[in-house]
Amino acid sequence: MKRVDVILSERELERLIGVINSSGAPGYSVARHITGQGAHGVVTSESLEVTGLGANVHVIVFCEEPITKNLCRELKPLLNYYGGVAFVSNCEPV
Amino acid sequence: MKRVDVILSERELERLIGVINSSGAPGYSVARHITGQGAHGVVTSESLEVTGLGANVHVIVFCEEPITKNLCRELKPLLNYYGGVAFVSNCEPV
Amino acid sequence: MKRVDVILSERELERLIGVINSSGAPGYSVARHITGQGAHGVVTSESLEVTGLGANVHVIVFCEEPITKNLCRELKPLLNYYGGVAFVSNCEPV
Amino acid sequence: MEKVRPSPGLVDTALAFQNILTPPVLFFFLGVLAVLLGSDLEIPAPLPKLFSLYLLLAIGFTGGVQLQRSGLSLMVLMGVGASVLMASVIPLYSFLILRTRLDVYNSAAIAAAYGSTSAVTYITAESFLRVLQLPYDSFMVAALALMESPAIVVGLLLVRLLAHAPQKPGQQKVGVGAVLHEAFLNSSVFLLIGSLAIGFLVAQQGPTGVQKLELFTDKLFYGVLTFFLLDMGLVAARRLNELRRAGPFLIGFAVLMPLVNASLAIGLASLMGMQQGTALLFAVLCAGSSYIAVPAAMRMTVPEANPSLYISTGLGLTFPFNIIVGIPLYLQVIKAVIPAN
Amino acid sequence: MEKVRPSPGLVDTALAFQNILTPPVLFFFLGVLAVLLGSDLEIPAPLPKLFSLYLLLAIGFTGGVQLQRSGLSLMVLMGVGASVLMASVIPLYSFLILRTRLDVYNSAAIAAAYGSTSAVTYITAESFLRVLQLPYDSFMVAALALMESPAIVVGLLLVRLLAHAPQKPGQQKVGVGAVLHEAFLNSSVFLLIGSLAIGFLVAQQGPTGVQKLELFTDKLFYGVLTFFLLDMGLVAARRLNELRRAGPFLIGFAVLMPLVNASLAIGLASLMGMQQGTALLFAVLCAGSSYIAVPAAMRMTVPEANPSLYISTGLGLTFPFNIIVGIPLYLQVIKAVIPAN
Amino acid sequence: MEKVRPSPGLVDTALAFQNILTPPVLFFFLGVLAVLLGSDLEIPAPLPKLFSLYLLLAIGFTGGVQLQRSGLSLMVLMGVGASVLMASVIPLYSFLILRTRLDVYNSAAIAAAYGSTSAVTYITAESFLRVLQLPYDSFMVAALALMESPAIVVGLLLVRLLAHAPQKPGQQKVGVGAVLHEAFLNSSVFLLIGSLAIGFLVAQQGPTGVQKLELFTDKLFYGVLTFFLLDMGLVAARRLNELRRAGPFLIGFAVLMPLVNASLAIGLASLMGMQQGTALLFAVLCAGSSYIAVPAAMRMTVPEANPSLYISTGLGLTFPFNIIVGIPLYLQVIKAVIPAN
Ligand SMILES: Nc1ncnc2c1ncn2[C@@H]1O[C@H](COP(=O)(O)O)[C@@H](O)[C@H]1O
Ligand SMILES: Nc1ncnc2c1ncn2[C@@H]1O[C@H](COP(=O)(O)O)[C@@H](O)[C@H]1O
Ligand SMILES: Nc1ncnc2c1ncn2[C@@H]1O[C@H](COP(=O)(O)O)[C@@H](O)[C@H]1O
Ligand code: NA
Ligand code: NA
Ligand code: NA
Repeated sequence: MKRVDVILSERELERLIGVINSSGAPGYSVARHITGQGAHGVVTSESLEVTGLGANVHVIVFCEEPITKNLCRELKPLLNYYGGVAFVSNCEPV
Repeated sequence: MKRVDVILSERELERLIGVINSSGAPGYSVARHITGQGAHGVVTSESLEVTGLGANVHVIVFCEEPITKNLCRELKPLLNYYGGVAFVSNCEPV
Repeated sequence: MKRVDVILSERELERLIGVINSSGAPGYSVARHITGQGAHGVVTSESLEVTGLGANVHVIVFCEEPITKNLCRELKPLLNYYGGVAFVSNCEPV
Repeated sequence: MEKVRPSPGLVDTALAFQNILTPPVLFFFLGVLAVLLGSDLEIPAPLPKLFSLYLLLAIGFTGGVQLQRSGLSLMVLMGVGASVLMASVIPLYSFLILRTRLDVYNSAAIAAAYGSTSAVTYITAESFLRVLQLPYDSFMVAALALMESPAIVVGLLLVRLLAHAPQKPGQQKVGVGAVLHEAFLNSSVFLLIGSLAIGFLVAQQGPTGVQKLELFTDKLFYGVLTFFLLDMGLVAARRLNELRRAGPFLIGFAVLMPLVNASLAIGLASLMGMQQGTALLFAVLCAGSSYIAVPAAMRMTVPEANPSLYISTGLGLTFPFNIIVGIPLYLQVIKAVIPAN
Repeated sequence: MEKVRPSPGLVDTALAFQNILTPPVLFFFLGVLAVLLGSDLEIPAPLPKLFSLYLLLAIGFTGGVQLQRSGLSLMVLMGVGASVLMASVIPLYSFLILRTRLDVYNSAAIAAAYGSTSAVTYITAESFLRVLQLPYDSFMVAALALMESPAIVVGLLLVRLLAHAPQKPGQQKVGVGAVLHEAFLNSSVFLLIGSLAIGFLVAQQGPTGVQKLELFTDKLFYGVLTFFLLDMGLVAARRLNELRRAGPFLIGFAVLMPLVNASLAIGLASLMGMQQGTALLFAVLCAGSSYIAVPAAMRMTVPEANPSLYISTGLGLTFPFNIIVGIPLYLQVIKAVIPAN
Repeated sequence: MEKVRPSPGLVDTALAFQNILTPPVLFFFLGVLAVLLGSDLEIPAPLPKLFSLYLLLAIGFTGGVQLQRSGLSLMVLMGVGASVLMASVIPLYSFLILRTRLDVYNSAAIAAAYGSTSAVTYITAESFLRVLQLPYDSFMVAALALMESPAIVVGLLLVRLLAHAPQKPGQQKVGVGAVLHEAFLNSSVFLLIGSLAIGFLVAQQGPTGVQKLELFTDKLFYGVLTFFLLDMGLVAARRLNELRRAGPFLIGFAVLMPLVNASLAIGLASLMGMQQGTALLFAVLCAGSSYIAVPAAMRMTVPEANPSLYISTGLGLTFPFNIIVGIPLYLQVIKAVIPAN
């Protein structure tokens, strides 16, 4: 099994969920109010809450290897355009 | 070292912590207000907050291999009965 | 690529971010309001909110292997003094 | 309120509109509209929790104060007793109806939800009565707290007695104790009963303590209710999709059941000699479906049941139905059946 | 208010101090100070959201009630029309100025932000008028809602027509529909318009509903605004660092632009015969820069633009400038130009 | 309030009950009960933070307004000076007592906590005085802010001078500057002092600004305090378990120390000629133990100390003791010692 971690702006969450669903993944989990720093600067929750931009979200998807492939293919352009990062690692179901 | 990620409904958190403690794990961490989708449908935080069912929690346990075994043995029936997912991966202490 | 997970008290977050920045990591993400249990006892969010101590944070850093080395070297004394845990695992960019 | 009524029909419509055109109900519609139009309006957690804690504390406290003033009369006991009775009987006949289409687990869970009641519906009815300046006994809030538990217990018994499924591998037996604990000590019931007791105690000390807190419980009440109903509109509308999947049987059940339960309640109220306002509260208590304490308890007792069924019917359909159509409708019937005093 | 004015100069200073020394503005300073001194004071999420939802609901509702009372007069239509016009014109000349130094993307995004307006600045100006007991038309709140959309649309058109960059690999075309959806249905605009409509409807039913909600919308207003401005002080001060990086051109733009826009607005107001209070609201609407709806829409339309530029200028500089210097200054000019009635 | 007192004993009991049977204290009990019975009642974060921000802002503002009205008299300076003195002296003798059983680190941390004070206890005492309609000087709120810092500084000095432990590998030296920063700029102290200064400034401008904010700071105060004490009941009760582990020595310390400190304070107050109400506030300031600013600073200065010790004693025992037994008890002693004026 694979585990995909995606971190990007909350604004793009709906778009990301669309990509996850169309990849055939059996599920996903979302943590909100994530702050951080990356290529596009610092994200702090307070200021963005007021501006309506929202903070980041951290989305985790556990899925089989082939689905990971689909997911990554669709994910890349999203991350390139809007920013954010995603990484894949190995895991085993209990 | 192993890392166990468990995601299930907040309602079952106390039961899960009981299982973790009895497995001999040296600790755990809990993130609340996790939303997501899985075999039992979509979990959104707003509606569940009102119904008193709570959203999901994401629990992480770092522990030695043998303890993982104990943990997984007890975890399986919990997940089967109440829903939720759990995965194990490798890691190293810093 | 490596993934470093650090969990410690929110009070030490600024210090940790200092360490991450000086290690040369390209970014990091922070989840707040993490509760849990470890060598220093149980951390519940409610009581600490009032005492001003804050709950825990979970910080994730994705970075290249050599940077992980820097990071871990600086992280260890921090964790020894103030408590908290950190683990390293492997991952691939999408 | 006009003294000369040109025709009953006209007045009835006015009454219906009078509830719909109050700020709380209009903001409920606004919430529904936001979801239907795809606006990103949301009341982020834990703000809805703040509102519901406030509302429970306020109605509990006010009810306790009034209970102390009116004393524990026979009327009080009868009103509360009738509510507990209805909370035990409604699940039984609901179960029989539901079993014609659904399995034991889902039938029991939905039946329990309809046996208990909806705090927000009750509060909306109460604020409607205040706007109309129709007197009522605010001790009925005690019934609001006491209806959760019997419904949960009956739901539990139905499952225990009637479900013969072989235990699934790994299934964990949930003790009756744990369920009763949930039934009596879940946060909503606990806060309501606690605030009621505190209102009672404080009122016994004299008017100072009551007055000081009333600035908080009275003045803000309508505004917080308005905000809360805005959120409930968002929540209910998000459930509409799931409702479609529930099918016509459940949709019919969610609309007809409150009518049946309210009719029974109005009959009982008339027999017991309740005044009009109190009768409306009683009808609303019986017509409502719980989406707070009962679902939590059912999730524990009957994980086999599908939460989206028992939550969606109550929250997505019965709740809006009671708020919009039910409250003014029941009051019209009550005005026809029970003489004003 | 004193009748005998010793000297115009003295009075003007008093007026300026009168705004600065109100609790909301002083708490704004306290927030700025907290960041500058490194205090860990913060208003954790989602509390600022609670305050802003409350303020939008309250001004929307109050505006709707007043609109119903005053009726949809020519004055109302002209005031709202002028606001929409300014929201379309300001981005055009702002864009021309910004293009001398910045690329198309950033110029369009910043221009759109200055075309729209700042709700908090508007609310602070309104509460300033209340303290001075200067009459104003509260229907201007409708303009507050209606200025977001034209600015967003103009910003979008500017990018579509003038950006000839080759599409980046993987770039996703955002439909005009999605942007318009964001422009008209984002939560702030939606809640404001919805509350306005509800205020209008409730006021038509008579005074009862209005009075019941006014306990909530009136009594708490000033306190919630105070809390919100404390938070805005924290937020604005955290943006100061980024501003330094923005360079002198943008800093100058962020201070001069509100002066230009307010001057134009005061001229228009004088031509249209607005009363003094309403003219101030109109000037403030034009002088403000949006950091709520526009940034969200721009992030969607022009991800190429740097959010820290358009948010920092509006939030870190134009907003405090308007609150502290702008509001009393514009009012002085208005008092010189428009006769009191 | 009755004029004819049948017997002193009776009155005393009545006084004690009068505090216990106020809504805030009763809701504190309800919170404790919820934890003991295992109810899942909780006030989710960040709502307690909202309540405490509000309470600090409100008492700071009110205190500032009163300070402006009464002027900076000798009485004010003496009252504040005595508080700062006590905050420096209490940690010294507390440390000596604690060192008989605990190491330097834990002794210093607990001593510092008892040198400082508990804002909620102070607020509860103030609201008790309001119910009794006993006059008091609300400038004592300045002392509330100023007692945190000396206690932290003394705690820091004790560790620096008396702890000779070899530095642990990897230990990081925390600068005195960082600790002083924490002592003077932590969010509670900062907000309190800031609100005090703003109250002072606004009151100088005349009554309008004060009146507008008082709708918010006065009317809601009692209700928010009630909610906050409900939460404090939950929090304190959760600490009870840890207390058991702390052992009888610390339990005795947590109950006897407030009595000793309050006695000293009442003696001083009598010497200084404070009026009864002010003397109660002073006694409560000295009797309280900080669980807000001091723990945060101690965690930074002395990570070797066990936070559960210094938080649990203050929050789990001294705080409830002061609220329930202390406040009415101190007032009785004061009434015996200081003549009413
Ligand atoms: N190397 C990294 N490790 C962990 N999180 C990251 C990293 N880079 C970016 N992020 C997260 O992803 C968000 C968006 O990234 P970016 O678009 O690169 O600014 C940041 O605000 C961080 O929360
Ligand atoms: N494949 C998955 N990847 C990530 N999270 C999942 C996955 N499946 C389920 N979850 C999470 O676990 C929760 C409960 O799962 P379930 O009981 O399968 O509905 C979901 O609401 C998700 O938050
Ligand atoms: N074995 C573990 N697995 C997951 N989280 C842990 C573990 N040990 C400690 N933690 C987290 O790190 C925090 C601080 O750890 P400690 O200083 O060991 O008490 C705890 O409150 C937990 O949230
Ligand atoms: Na019912
Ligand atoms: Na503008
Ligand atoms: Na003290």
